[in-house]
Amino acid sequence: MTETVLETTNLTKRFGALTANDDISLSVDRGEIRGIIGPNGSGKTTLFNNLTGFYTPDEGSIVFDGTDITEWEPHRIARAGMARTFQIVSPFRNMTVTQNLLAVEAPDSIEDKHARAREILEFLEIDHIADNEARGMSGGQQKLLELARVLMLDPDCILLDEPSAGVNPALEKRILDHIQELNDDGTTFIMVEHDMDVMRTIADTVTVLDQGQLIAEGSFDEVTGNDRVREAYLGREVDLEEVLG
Amino acid sequence: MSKREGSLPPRLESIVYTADGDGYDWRLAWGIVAVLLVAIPWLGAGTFELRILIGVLMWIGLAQSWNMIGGYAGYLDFGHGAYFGIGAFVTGIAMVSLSLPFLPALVLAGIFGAVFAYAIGVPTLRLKGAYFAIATWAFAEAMRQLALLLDITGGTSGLTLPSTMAAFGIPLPDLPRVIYLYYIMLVLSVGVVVLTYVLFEHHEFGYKVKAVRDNEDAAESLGIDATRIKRQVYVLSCTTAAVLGGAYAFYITFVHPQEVLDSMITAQMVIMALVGGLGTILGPIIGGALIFLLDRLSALYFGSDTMYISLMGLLIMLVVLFAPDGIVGLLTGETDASDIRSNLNSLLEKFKFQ
Amino acid sequence: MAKRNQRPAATSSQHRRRFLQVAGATGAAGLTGFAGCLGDFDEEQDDRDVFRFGAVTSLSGDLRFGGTITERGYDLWEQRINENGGIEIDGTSYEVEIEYADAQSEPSTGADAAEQMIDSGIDALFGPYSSNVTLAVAPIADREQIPHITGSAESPEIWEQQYEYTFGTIPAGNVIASESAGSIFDFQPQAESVYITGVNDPFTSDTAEAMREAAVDHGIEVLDYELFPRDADWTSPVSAAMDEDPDLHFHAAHIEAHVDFLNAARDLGYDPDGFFSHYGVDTESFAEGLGEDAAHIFGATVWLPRLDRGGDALFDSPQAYADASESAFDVTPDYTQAGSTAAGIVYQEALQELGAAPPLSSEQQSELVDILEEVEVETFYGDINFETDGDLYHSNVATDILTIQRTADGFDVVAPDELRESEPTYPAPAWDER
Amino acid sequence: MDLFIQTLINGLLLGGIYISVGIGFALVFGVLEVIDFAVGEYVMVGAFAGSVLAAGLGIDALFVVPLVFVAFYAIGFFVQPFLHHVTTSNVPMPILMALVFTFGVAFFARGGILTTFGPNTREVPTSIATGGVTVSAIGTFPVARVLTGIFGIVAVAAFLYYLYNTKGGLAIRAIAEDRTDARLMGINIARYQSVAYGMYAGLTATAGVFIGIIFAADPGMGMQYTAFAFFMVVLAGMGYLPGIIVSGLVLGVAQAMFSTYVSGAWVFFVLFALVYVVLLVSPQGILGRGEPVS
Repeated sequence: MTETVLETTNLTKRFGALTANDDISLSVDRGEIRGIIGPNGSGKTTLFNNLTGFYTPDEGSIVFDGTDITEWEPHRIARAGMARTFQIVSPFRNMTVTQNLLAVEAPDSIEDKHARAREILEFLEIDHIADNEARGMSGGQQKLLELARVLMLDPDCILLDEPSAGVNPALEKRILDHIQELNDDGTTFIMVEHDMDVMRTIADTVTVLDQGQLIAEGSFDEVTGNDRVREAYLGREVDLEEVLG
Repeated sequence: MSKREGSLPPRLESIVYTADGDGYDWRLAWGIVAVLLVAIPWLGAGTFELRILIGVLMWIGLAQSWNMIGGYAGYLDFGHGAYFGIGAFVTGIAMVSLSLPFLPALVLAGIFGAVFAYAIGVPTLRLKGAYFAIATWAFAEAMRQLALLLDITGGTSGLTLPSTMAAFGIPLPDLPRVIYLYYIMLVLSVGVVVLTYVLFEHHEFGYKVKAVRDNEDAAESLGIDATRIKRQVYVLSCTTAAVLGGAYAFYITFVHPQEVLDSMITAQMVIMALVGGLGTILGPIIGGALIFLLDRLSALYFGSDTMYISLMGLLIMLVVLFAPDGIVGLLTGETDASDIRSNLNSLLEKFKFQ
Repeated sequence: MAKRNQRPAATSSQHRRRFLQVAGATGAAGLTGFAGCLGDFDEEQDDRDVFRFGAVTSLSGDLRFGGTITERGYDLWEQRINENGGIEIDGTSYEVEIEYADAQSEPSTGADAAEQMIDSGIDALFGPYSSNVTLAVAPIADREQIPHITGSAESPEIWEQQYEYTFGTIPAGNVIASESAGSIFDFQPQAESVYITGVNDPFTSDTAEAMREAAVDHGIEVLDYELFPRDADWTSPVSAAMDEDPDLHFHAAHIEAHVDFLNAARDLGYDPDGFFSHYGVDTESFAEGLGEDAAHIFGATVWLPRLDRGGDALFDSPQAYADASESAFDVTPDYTQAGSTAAGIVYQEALQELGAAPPLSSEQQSELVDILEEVEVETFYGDINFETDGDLYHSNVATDILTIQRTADGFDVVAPDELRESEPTYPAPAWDER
Repeated sequence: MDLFIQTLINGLLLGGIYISVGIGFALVFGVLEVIDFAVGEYVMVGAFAGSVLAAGLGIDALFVVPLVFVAFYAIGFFVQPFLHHVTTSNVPMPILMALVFTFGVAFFARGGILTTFGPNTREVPTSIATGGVTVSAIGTFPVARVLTGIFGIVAVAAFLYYLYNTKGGLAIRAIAEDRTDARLMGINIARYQSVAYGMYAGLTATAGVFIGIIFAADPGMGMQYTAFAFFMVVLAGMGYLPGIIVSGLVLGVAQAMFSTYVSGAWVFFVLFALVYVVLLVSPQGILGRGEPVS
């Protein structure tokens, strides 16, 4: 049985003459891992910003868990259960890992934030650096910290902006395993990712954006076989996997 | 390290160190400080010493109050002094025009400060960085000009407050007035410091504030209502400044716009918090005490030479250049000799014009 | 997972070192501070053979200009009396010693300074320049029962508060302004209208108000009365005044704003029959600021060097005082400086009458105040006698108020009649005819 | 003579004074991202330099203007590396730190002048720039103010020419755009930042000479010019240099008109309130051309 957790209708965002998101309608099922791909500047991050309230769309609507959240502010959307990370890691530099987690406005259902934080750090296997200051940590550890912070929200749906970028392969695998594990427990993921291997292994469905428009949607193999997608990436017909994979 | 450990007799050690044998028990140090502060009027301190201590306490409180918005929240409030002045005037007006005793007047000052801060904070906090700094500064200057023009503030004449303890609000034994003023300032200043410590260092609220300072977008994405947090910090810090201003009015008994709304008041708060160490609990305490004592005592003892103004300037420059974490940074070892050396080297780099 | 509150050994040693450093440094800073505070404390009530005075003046901040004039006045008294061997009590001479503190033009610093000096065991206080600081110091003098004479504060607010231990040698500014303004209204041909501007500051706003009241009393039409902020640009007020074409223009300001105002008036060619400001017209700073254009401006003073007044033990005439000032500071004294020196002479007389050797006990200090209340001293500055009740309580009311007019190289007394040195040049010539 | 026109003249000339102070400040703000609290103190020290040099050399203060410019250019050139060090240091709020540093500079300058020259005002001697020129049926133009206004406008023009028509100007604009990119392009940013700050210091001190001629040199005069420099930049739109002319004139004329036709006493209150409201309503300045609020 599938249930729609997130649905956008005719979502449009313009910056002056540029239409960064153009009439995007998409729907994500609960428990899905949705990949979003597209060349640079195709509107992926803008879409994230629209979904999480950092931008207010010019047209269209966003419904999350049956509620219209189009005009909501970011913090309200986060509290409603849709969380995100950023392309550039953004830990709170002058705090310890634990404090980073405690800062999160966790839902009321979490009674003991300290216990929850400990649990998450143990789950992500970074409890040994719980009292380290974020600014001294490696990029990979910071990525994990971001994921940990997001989990404090106990979200239904997590939007990840390039979770594996700049991370060594071992750590990348760890992150992906954690994502998989969380997904098995019912968390929905929407991921922007450039690494096509990652997409192939993890994504249930892939949505392709180009110049602000949704140009294809389907399984990884379906979309990479799509002519329009190839064109979008390279402007001519080549084997996408060969180039990017 | 082990040497030092062994140098204490075991009994003392059990008092000085925490139960798990690891690290110092800070509570002991603070306990001693607290007892000393309470006992000082009875340990031979005269009126002058108490006055100086009142000044020290007040400036620690003010520096800490600025530190909330400026240090912890990272908003350069250059109009903070306005709330000090507003608090002083509200207290003065309540005592003179409404004939209220000091205590209710002080409460009124706090309430008024809070309401005013909210009204100003809502539009002003939408600005960031230098824009916020200049806007708050313009606001504070406007307040000073306004106070010079209104009748209720006494205009250019200022207000003269009742100068006996009879106006305090509750009957008190007959002790020198300065002792009461000392305790009033002690309670308020320690209150501000403790409040800051609890809220900003030991409470989720503080983590949220720092989160908003370090990365507002990330904070928002984690459910933190940044706008609300900023307003809360602003109102809190402005209210404490207003309350301290109210106490100051009762202390000095003469309130004048050119003094309590002087832009130098804000400047001094900023310098103190910065020299001590921004966004730390100890910074404003050390910075406030040190800068106030340097400034006041040099004015009193070397008063006939204005050179000390330049030396203050030099001190500020040196701290910014070589110890940007402030004195706290030096004390905690965060800034050490090698940092200063590398700062010096990097400074010399900047002189390579070719 | 590791227990959070247990730190690894390395951190703990750092932790401890940090504690010691912080504790040590805080303690050291505190102790240094206290040592500083207590430095003078122990000297209190020692046997000594000098009279010790504390002087609170503004050597920095907005009021530093007047503050240093005050300092010179007190200094000159100290210098001269010590050259004469000091104050003679029962056949022994005691030198005097004045300590200064910078009030930074701020009441709280001034108050701390006063308290510090009283704590250090001074016999009496010299007052600060300006009413702001005086209003913070006077209650302390009352509470600590220390005699306090100010040689320069002119604001009427001080006297309205009726502080028991505070006295002033200079008449209140509103009294000076009002009397002097009145004498200008009597010049022929009589003025029919006046335009009054001023700076919206404590002392100057009182002066402006006094000018307006004087005009109303004399039946002169006040075309406009307006106050401006301290750093205002004066071209617009001048243009507005020109438009009204008054017979006289009165301007209530300190020297800087007065010079700015007259510069603007000259540049724009504003020519009423006379300009008047009560304060500062007799100072060198005013003359230097305006150069030749200072001529014909009316002002007021209560004292000047060539006045034919008696003298006292230290200075046998106003001119002798001026000569002493010239040789000590290379400065021609104005009435603020003279008034400050006169404050010293009043102390000297009162101390001799008291007849107590230093240091003074607190009973003797209170007695000194009783003597000051009654005192009538003749000085180079003029007669000094403090009012004992009403709105001018403890202000000197014995001094004559003189209206002056600047000339090409100085100024002449033009009123009152009995002290007049020359007829006023009235109406004054236009700027371009000078 | 018409009061309205004369008030307008007064306001425009007052605006000229503000422009002469605001232009350098706007430059360092725009290019170096330094909010210089010492701006008013450069005016003050410049006025004293003018006074001392003119009196010492026995010449008209107008003739020492080049000397003052060169001297303060040199001073500024060697102050900037300190600021550069602070703004690029690894502290949480480098811009704030730089601001506090300039605070220290301001204290240092004020204390130094006070100690050296005492509290008195000093005349900046001139025999050329005195009096006023009356143009019949229009109004009177005070000579010193006219010269100051011309100086201000010429300074803006010269700055703009330098920025847009010379290699040095290109380098400075590149630095303003992005410091790191500029370095990658091979620009010696230390040198050109120093050039920019030196020009600012020289120009502002020179404005001080003119202001000293109009009024006098006074150790306490700095703060009000700091305030006005801030206002100018806010109204002009931060980082938008040509806006300085407009904002200076608006500020001057508004002040004069308000003073004459509404209330003298309330004029500063209204100015400060105006700056506050402009920031809230249109943080990019009255022309809307400043840098966006980031």
